[in-house]
Amino acid sequence: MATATLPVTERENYLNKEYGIRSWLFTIDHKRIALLYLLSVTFFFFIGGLFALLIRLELLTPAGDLVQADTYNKLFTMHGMVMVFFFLIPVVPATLGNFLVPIMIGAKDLAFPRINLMSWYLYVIGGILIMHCMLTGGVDTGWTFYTPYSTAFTNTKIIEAGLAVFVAGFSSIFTGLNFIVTVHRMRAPGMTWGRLPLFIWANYATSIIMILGTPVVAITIILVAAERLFHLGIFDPKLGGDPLLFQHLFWFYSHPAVYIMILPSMGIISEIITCFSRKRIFGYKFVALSSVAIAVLGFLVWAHHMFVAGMSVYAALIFSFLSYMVAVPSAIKVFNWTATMYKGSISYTTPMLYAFGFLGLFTIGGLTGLFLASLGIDVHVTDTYFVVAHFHYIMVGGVLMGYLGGMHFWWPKISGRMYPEGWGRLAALIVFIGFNLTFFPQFILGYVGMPRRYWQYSPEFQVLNVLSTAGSTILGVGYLLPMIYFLWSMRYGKQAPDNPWNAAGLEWKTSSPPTTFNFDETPVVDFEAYDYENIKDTDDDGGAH
Amino acid sequence: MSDSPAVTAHNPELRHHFADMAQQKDAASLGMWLFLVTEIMFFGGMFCAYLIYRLQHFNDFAAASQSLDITLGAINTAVLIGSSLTVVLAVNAAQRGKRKLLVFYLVATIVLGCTFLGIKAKEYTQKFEEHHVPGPTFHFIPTRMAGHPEQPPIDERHAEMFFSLYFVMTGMHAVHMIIGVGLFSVLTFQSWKGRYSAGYYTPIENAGLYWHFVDVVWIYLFPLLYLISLHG
Amino acid sequence: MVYNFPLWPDRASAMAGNVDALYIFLLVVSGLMSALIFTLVLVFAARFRKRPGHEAEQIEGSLPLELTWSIIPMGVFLVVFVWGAVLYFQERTPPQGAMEVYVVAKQWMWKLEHPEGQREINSLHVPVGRDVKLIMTSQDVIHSFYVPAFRIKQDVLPGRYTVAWFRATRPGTYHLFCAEYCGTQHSLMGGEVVVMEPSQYAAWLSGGNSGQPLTVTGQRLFAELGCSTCHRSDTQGRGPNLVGVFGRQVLLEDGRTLTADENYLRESIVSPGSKVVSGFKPIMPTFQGMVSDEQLNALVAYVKSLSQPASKSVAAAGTQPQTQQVQ
Amino acid sequence: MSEHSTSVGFYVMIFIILLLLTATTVGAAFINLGPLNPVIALGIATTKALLVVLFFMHVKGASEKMIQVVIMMGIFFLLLLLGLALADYGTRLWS
Ligand code: HEA
Ligand code: HEA
Ligand code: HEC
Ligand code: CUA
Ligand SMILES: [Cu+2]
Repeated sequence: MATATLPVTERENYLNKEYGIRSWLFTIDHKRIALLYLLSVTFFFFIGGLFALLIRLELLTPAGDLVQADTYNKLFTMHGMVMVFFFLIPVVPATLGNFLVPIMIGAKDLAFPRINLMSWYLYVIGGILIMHCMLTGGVDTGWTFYTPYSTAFTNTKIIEAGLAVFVAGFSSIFTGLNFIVTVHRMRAPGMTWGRLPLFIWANYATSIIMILGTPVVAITIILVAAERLFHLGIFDPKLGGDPLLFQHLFWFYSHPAVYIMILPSMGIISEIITCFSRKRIFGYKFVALSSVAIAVLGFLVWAHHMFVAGMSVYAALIFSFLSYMVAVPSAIKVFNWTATMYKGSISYTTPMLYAFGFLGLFTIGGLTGLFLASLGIDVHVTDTYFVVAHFHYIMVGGVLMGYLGGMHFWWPKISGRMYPEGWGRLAALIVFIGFNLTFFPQFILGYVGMPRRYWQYSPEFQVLNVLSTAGSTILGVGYLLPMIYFLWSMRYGKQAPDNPWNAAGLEWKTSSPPTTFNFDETPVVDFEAYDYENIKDTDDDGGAH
Repeated sequence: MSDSPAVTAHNPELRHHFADMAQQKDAASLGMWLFLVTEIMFFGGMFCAYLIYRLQHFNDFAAASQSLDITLGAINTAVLIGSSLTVVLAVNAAQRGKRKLLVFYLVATIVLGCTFLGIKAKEYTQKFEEHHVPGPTFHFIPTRMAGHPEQPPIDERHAEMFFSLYFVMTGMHAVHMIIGVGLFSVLTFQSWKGRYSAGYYTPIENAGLYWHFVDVVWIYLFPLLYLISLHG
Repeated sequence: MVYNFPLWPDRASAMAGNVDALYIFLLVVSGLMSALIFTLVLVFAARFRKRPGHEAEQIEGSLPLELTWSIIPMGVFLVVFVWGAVLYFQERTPPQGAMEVYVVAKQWMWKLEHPEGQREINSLHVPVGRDVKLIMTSQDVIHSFYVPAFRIKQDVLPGRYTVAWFRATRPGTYHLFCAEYCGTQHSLMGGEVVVMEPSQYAAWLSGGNSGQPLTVTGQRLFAELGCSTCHRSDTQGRGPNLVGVFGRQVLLEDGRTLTADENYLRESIVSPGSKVVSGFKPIMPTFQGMVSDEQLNALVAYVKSLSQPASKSVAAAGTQPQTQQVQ
Repeated sequence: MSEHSTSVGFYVMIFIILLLLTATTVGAAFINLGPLNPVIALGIATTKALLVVLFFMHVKGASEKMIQVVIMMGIFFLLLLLGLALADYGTRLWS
């Protein structure tokens, strides 16, 4: 860490308390573990992004001229696997969540600090496995591992990749477990459930999904491995099994997993919008409980990924209907965020720009989810680029925007330094433009009929693909910028005050960066969440010019 | 020292980030229960597969199930229930600060756990000799065909599937037992050294919860795999 | 639209228009919804921007508003759900009397067989205006039969049949894609569907290297494999009379009733023990591994033909006496 | 909070009930009751599981509500997995 060489403040804080590699690798301080996660997650983001760029480069022309078919298949598989399991699932909970959950509720640490560290090591072991797997041949099944292709046909490294996902899965189970116990048992005096910041509610709901869903995918992976290694007939029809059962078990986790990704980002958005509108959140209870509702209802809709897979049409009806029900709490959130801005006092800081981006892109991604949930439409667009566009709109446009917004918002707290506001706004703009250019054409591509996971495609799809590839390079630049200026700011950034945004929330009541045990003395909470009525705003926007 | 009353404020086992021992204990027990919930879902995936395939291939599953040894299964159930008793008595001894009794019950649990695993190993060997282990050597002739000539012919693949699930389910259960035995070995050692007292015995209690859970899983596995298909 | 730069897929089947209609409805609804939200966000951001002398006004929330924006979307969702479900049932229920094409998918090609016996690889010729039912199975992994211009897609699974149908409305040549990832050459596992005027189609049928009709192959197999020793067209056989089974409700030994569809016939041959017909002894041997997927298709086609009204089915008429001969 | 030194005798009693139930379920399995066999077997298993959870795992009495909520949550989601998966398999043959 660059900050290690340059004490940010005279006061002792979690960054300058101890130095040396051991003080990081064996730390049980949740804030340091959050930074360890930050490093490793960012690493995997760039790996995944590199694969994405290669995918887009290959798709520049209809012919498969850049890489071999096998290579292409491995590229999108590894892209999906790295992005989902090693980036998007841990990204918010394990970094910002880890850093903020204890501070926001006024605790000294998570309930099980050593388990927290173990989670990170599990993640790293999983990461090493997946890297090893990639370097020695990779996997070509798609991130969904569908049987019987994965168990009986491909000759790539399924077992190793499965093991990597399995191990990373346990990392996220333990994170979730830690969060739930912490929220239940470690709240500061006065921090009632009705006063919890919405970021906490969101992480709490996420944790529920993590502990209930992840074990199912873990056992599914074991069954796949057993079938592959010992020819135990469980999913392979040649051995008497039913491949659809695999899909049921896989999506039982992997659909709720998409809410693992989005919920924490939604939490971030609630924090940012309130802060930069200087307002209490509109409908606190509804926003808080809709997180929990999404977590629970999210378990009821998994088979909407299987509408044409050959399952019963009656079950398809049920799952389609329930998919619409889970969209309602998302709608509630969107409307409440919008209403929060009404009669606010809105400043256009970088985090707020990302929040705007989130609102727009998540809405589009969510609304196209409604297309997919509609049985009649899904038959045509499933397994086309329409689906690819849908989930990138939510996962990149939604989750990633939220995450970047959060990183900017809490960077002063994490590093004790301000990021350069001008550059921040510029990067946000570039990301927004690049993103839309990359993924909007894919909606059209999908409806016109270009299937996904295609190495070569029909020439009439080229124009839209070229647009998409062009967009992805812009997007790449947009993502590199924050990387650079965050690093830069650690050394040269303006020193951050304790509360640069005049924000509510306990995390702003401690020093920047916080001390090892977060607070000098346990805070007593006697105010509601987002108490902006009673916080004076200055004209100074933190680092904004 | 083992009999000293619960000291809350300055107990050496109190970790820095908790206010008091009560909070620490509550956190640990909630954490353990949440972990058990993940275990429910973990086994749940296999139960789901078993349930669905049994409904689909009822006859084949019934025929295959009848080749299991109910006597051994029943003995093992009793052994496991016995070990649950010794565990709960161990926790009880710890609560009352009885170090030697605690060690005794922990050792008893380990012994019973190993007995279970031994009997399981015997069953596995039998299956192996009968060629009931899925794979290229698999071969299955339903035993009851003799008495009931009217029985439909068995689809061997589905019988094999029964054994696949049998091995995966009991295998995962056995893995949990092995982990449990390992855990108790460490705890026995620590108890012997006098680490646990009436004021602090959370690890014993949590390991006990884990063990009981593994017992409950078997309580379901036994009838599902061995018993319910006798008249299929 | 620029040549070779389509923004909308061809609309060449009876379903396509219906799917497009719902799609456009959804586009309009979500367009309005996004417009509403984007406008509100932008207007609020501009009107209530931070400036000297302007202060935020705290508002707690409002139950009526919350209810409004939960219930209205729910209502819209319900409409979309019902509409989509109706479409789906149309897409999933092949009409009676459709022309039946058997499809066998394998890495990485489509093998298609017409009722008249024409076989094709990676291309499918069909007449315009005729219902076509696809009875599909795979020899290896999961594939998916996708014709964008018809708006149909159905995964093709090993070990069982899945069914799709369409009625082409415009002559032309359309893409056939494999839409479920199936390995290295997934993206090359495509072909074309050629929709022809009925007269052209008839010419094409008579022109090509036509094989035997499926039902005839099936009939031959039925005799060769010894099915006919048990399944006779009277009530004297050890197995049930197969005339008329297809599409009928079958009562099983364990009390369940189900409709005999293609999958049921297939399972009855491959795994006869799993669904035993009430009143019969479970003595039918399994033919698992003894017949290929194509032969299975032929057997199924033949058994089905036994249930068609004699006038409609070429094969059935000639079959009945022959089954009797075997007795 | 958990000052519940339940007596050794009580545990032994639960243990004996569990053994008896095991014997019952084995016995019941040998009587042909048709579709009732699985129902009885699972009923007894659930009784046994309840005994273990309530008395050996001290969910009854000593624990607070939260633990019970957690357990119910686990069971609920397990049933959800089984139930909705069955919704597919149970209705596949309708048509
Ligand atoms: C973070 C990730 C994320 C999130 C949050 C979602 C959210 C949703 N998803 Fe998505 N989805 C994915 C990630 C995600 N999805 C991925 C990765 C895949 C593909 C996996 C693969 O195959 O590889 C996928 C695939 C997928 C499919 C399967 C497509 C197919 O393969 O055939 C379906 C089908 O129903 C679907 C539906 C939905 C719905 C209904 C929502 C809803 O939750 C959305 C709710 C939100 C809104 C609806 C917007 C806000 C609401 C309003 C503004 C209200 C006003 C609106 C009206 C009144 C109309 N998704
Ligand atoms: C969290 C999830 C996530 C994220 C963030 C992304 C990000 C991106 N994805 Fe991905 N994507 C998935 C999840 C995600 N994706 C999944 C699950 C699939 C399905 C896989 C499957 O089918 O199995 C998929 C599939 C997928 C496809 C379809 C492939 C196919 O079906 O054939 C495409 C094609 O355009 C694509 C593109 C992109 C692009 C351009 C980005 C961009 O947003 C990426 C931008 C990032 C960068 C450009 C990195 C910037 C870095 C540099 C510029 C530096 C270079 C590198 C180093 C220094 C090491 N993705
Ligand atoms: C040894 C006698 C025997 C032979 C040979 C035999 N079957 Fe059968 N088949 C039966 C009996 C008995 C039943 C009814 C019990 C059952 O469903 O298993 C039956 C049932 C069926 C059914 C379900 C009929 C219904 O009414 O639902 C079909 C279809 C069928 N057989 C097709 C075939 C085909 C095709 C072959 C040859 C490849 C064949 N059978 C060979 C005895 C036989
Ligand atoms: Cu066949 Cu993809
Ligand atoms: Cu989903």
